[in-house]
Amino acid sequence: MSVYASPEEYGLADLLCCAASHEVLDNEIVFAGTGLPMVAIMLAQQTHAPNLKLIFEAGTLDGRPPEIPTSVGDARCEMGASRSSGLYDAFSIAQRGYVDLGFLGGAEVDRYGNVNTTCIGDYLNPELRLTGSGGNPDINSFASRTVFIMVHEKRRFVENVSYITSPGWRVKKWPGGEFVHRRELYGAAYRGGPSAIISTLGVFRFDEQDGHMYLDTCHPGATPDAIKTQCQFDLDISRVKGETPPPTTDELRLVHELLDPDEIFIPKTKKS
Amino acid sequence: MSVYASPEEYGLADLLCCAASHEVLDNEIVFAGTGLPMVAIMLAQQTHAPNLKLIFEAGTLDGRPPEIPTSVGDARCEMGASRSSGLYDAFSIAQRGYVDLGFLGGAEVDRYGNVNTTCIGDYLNPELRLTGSGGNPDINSFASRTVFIMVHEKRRFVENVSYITSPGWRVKKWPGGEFVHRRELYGAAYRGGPSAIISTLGVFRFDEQDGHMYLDTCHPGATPDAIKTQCQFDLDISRVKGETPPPTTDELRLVHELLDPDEIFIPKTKKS
Amino acid sequence: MSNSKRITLQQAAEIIKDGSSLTFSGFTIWRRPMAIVYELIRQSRRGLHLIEVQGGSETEFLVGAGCVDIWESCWVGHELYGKYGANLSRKVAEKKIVVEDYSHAEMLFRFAAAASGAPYAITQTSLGTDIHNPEYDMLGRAGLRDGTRIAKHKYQFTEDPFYGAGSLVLVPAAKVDIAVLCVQQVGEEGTVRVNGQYYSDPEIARAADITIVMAEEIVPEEYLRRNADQNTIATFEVDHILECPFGAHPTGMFGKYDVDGAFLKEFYTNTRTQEGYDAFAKEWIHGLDHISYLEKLGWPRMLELRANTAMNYSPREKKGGN
Amino acid sequence: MSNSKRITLQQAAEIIKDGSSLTFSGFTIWRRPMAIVYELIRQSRRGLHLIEVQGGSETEFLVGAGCVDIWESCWVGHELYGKYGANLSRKVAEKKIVVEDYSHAEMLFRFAAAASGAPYAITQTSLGTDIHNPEYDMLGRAGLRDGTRIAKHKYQFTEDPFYGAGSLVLVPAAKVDIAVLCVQQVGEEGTVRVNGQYYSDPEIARAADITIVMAEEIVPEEYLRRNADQNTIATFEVDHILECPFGAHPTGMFGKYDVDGAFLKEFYTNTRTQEGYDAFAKEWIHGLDHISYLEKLGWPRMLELRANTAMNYSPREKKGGN
Repeated sequence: MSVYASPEEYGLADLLCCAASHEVLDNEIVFAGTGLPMVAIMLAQQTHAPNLKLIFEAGTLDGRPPEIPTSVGDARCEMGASRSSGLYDAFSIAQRGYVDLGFLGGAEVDRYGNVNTTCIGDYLNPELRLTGSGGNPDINSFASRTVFIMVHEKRRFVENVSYITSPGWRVKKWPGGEFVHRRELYGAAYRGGPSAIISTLGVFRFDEQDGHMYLDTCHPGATPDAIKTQCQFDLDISRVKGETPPPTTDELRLVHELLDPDEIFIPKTKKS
Repeated sequence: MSVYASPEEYGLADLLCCAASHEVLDNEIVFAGTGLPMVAIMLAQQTHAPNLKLIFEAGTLDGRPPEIPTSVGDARCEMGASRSSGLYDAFSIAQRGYVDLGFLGGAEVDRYGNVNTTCIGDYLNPELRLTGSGGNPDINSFASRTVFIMVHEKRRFVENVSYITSPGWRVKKWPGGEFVHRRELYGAAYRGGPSAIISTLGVFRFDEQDGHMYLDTCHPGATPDAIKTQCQFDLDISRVKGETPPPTTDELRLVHELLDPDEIFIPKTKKS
Repeated sequence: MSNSKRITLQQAAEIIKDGSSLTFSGFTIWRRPMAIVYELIRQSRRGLHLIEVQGGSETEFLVGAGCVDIWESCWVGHELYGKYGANLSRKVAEKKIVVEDYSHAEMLFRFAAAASGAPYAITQTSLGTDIHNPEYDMLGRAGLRDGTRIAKHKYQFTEDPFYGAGSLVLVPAAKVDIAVLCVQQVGEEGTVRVNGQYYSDPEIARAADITIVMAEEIVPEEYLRRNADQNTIATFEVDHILECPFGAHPTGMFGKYDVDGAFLKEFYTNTRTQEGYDAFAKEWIHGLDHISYLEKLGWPRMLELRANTAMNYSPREKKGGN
Repeated sequence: MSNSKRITLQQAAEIIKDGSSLTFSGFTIWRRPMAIVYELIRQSRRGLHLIEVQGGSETEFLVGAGCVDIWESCWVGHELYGKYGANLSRKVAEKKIVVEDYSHAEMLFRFAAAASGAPYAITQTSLGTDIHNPEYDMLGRAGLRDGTRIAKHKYQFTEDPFYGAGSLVLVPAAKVDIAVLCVQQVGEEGTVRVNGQYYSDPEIARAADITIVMAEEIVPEEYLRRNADQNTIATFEVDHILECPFGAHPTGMFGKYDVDGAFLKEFYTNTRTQEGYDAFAKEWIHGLDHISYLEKLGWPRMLELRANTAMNYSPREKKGGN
């Protein structure tokens, strides 16, 4: 029987990690990025999705690392894996359509789920050059569903992202750059799109038909109206289901005792 | 000091094998097909080209088989090789331009060095379906030079081959099918073409400019005029250099004692 | 694991339906899934569409038995034990089979494209040959190019817009229903370790919609996972597994047994006619199962073929098949 | 072998000329050829064009030192030890570097195309993103797209003619002068065995015109040839080899040593400004050679990073780099 933790027993990172973990279904093939997503997926593997299969972008197929890797290139990825290969295999498998779910991050997002990890400001005269796309657009292009984990600030939930690094539900059709539904561009590669944004305030989903983001659940302490004010675009709050479930005590124990005891990605904010 | 064997000491297969071996230069990367070509290349490796590097189509890179493989898929290919991989690697390496020389066979050849291994007669109503292209056109397309070893009969040295399986110096430009110089079609992949046909009667080469075959040397016992009558097309015999050098006693010893002692590909026709 | 991937030899053949498109592991006369090929023949499978990087003995057995309607590939034969495919040749003459010819590299790149989810591959091989003769598009002539599983075109030509590399040929991805592999080891969850040359096994396993792996041995998954960088194919690319020792006979298996050259030579020599094929099949396929087939082959023959562990092939097998 | 491929660290750096295009083995902060990167900085190499599947610490070191004019890739940072490339970011803001952005898969497929001799790759990734914004073709804006080593176009769009798969993006092959690899083992003749994930090493080695392999150890060629199916790159794809233990530090090497997170964190924290970079380089690069660098790092630090043989990583290294 799962028992929800009380508010003083968990921190925001715990909440995000567990919410992300709940996005995984059993038997799915999941493309795991570095950091909190990796912990979330390994948590799902330890709880409700024991048969999920992990792919690490750098080349690990069906990985079962005995301890959390510090990045997808880490030597820890390979131990216990079905196959250790390279990026050609990882991306070929993704493009071939094997991947059910990808976990990603972003600096900015718009109402269609277009995500930016490239630069802030005009690309030709940027205020700040960020880390770049990495595999963000690739995993997102090819997976059936992608989940983004993001810090929620009004400057990040924007009307127009500075640069569309990773494709949402409505994307730019080149050379003109007009927005069209993702389905129109992707052809045989169309398998879905961003299925959830898990921010530090709530969980957001998308209407597949019109491609618009809506608020699904609010994290404890946040209200739909308060969240709406933290978006530059007009957030749809008409479909809110309620509150994001808090972590269970079992989940917290797994995260802090088994998966990330060294607090590499998830701090033990509440000392018990 | 190399001593030529006397006529009673060698057979036709020995002559072809040694003539083929002489086509290899040291340090070359050679794509080796099954059979007599494999013996010829391994003979070159044992004599004047110790640093040649063998590639077997099935995936062996820089192979040094301790005994002659029965085919390029053979378990014997892998032993002592630099790398054992697969066809994707072998053909990628070829297309990338690593291959200096390929050795091939054929059922029919025309004056341009176009070779047929696919069918005899009209392709749509064939008299005889042959084994098919295999890697013949691929190795020939990508290598700087290719050498063909063939039985010489008038029905094989033809005006028009039944089917161009492997490209010569003048090839068909589709969709029209008119003959153009290979250079016109191959663009960046143009690195050369068939450099020699070693038949059971003589050695033939090509004028790179006009793409026509000419007789280079006659095997012992054959004359230019006699060879000309064994071609359906008008063979250029104006450039004959003389007689094909016979095997040396050292070469014969290597072939029959070291490389093919079981007479898998080269019979010991002359018992000594 | 609760979701076992294990099936029987008979079930493996039953997964392959009449009309399926099909491809195989191995190379010409090495690591072909012959035990499943025999079972398909016993089950009288019909209308198969073989799409092979290159054919070999498995092709000749299936074609001779009348299982195959379409053969899309580049080569068939038994290497030095039979220099061409006599059964295919007979069926071609009788117009009982549609043959679509590509080059070897084209077939390989077609599978590599499919394996990486690309609709086609670009290459510069075989330009100017009759492989690209528009008159010789046999699937087109047969009216089968509907653009679903069989591409709308046999090939297309284009020019390189980036570096001026010249003419390119585009060849469609090889879309195939089922890949049947025959390998040395598979783990309980489907991890495959191939020893020696892996030919085009990784590409065909990933390209096919369903992948069946028949192995000399099913080993504990954990054993293979100890050295993940020595494995060839990952679990999730494999749908079904079965153990079938000597399942590649009469073709060879690196590290396990050599090609049975005498067997192939006998097949080649005796199956030039349909009557010859039928007699051969009656003796060696029908009425037998895998164990009775091995018993019929007998211990001395199989011990001769057995590979030496240090060499990965048999030092005792008289090559040339005499 | 008479034609030895052995060179020294200094010679390896000298092969890379001002203006060369260059790529590296490894992944972000793993198996980067740092000892050669340091030597390039010591030799004040200028005008480099880095074409990387993805960047990492090696990028930041070279960019900070002013060696790089063009960076063509998709990502730079130090993973959890430095979340973005502060030196690159500074040079971008100062317009001292041309950055050409592709996606990670696009970069990988570009190298795979080059490695297989194809002028471009086709894919369906990143459609609809600003990666394909025609305004953001930075090499085009800089007037560098002459179609020789730099393609005439950043990308092209087409439609699939075979199966109606829809829009495709064509990305040009990555033509690169020199690939510099850092691996566990190389044989005397150039055979490479990579342990663990091989990332994009096979593709870059084959794509480059010149391939330099720096290894933890040069081993007898015959040792690697005993198990050819465990090797990663063949002799003829490798032009020069050198032995340089701990040559990847501060990046990590599977089976040998972990990433030196503290070192990278210090680099990241202190090199946000050019002055900070220069001070760091003065302390850790200039005036040192590889041995004095190791001596400066000291035994306790390196023993901490040392991988456990059974695990292939260090159980002692405190992750997070604190």
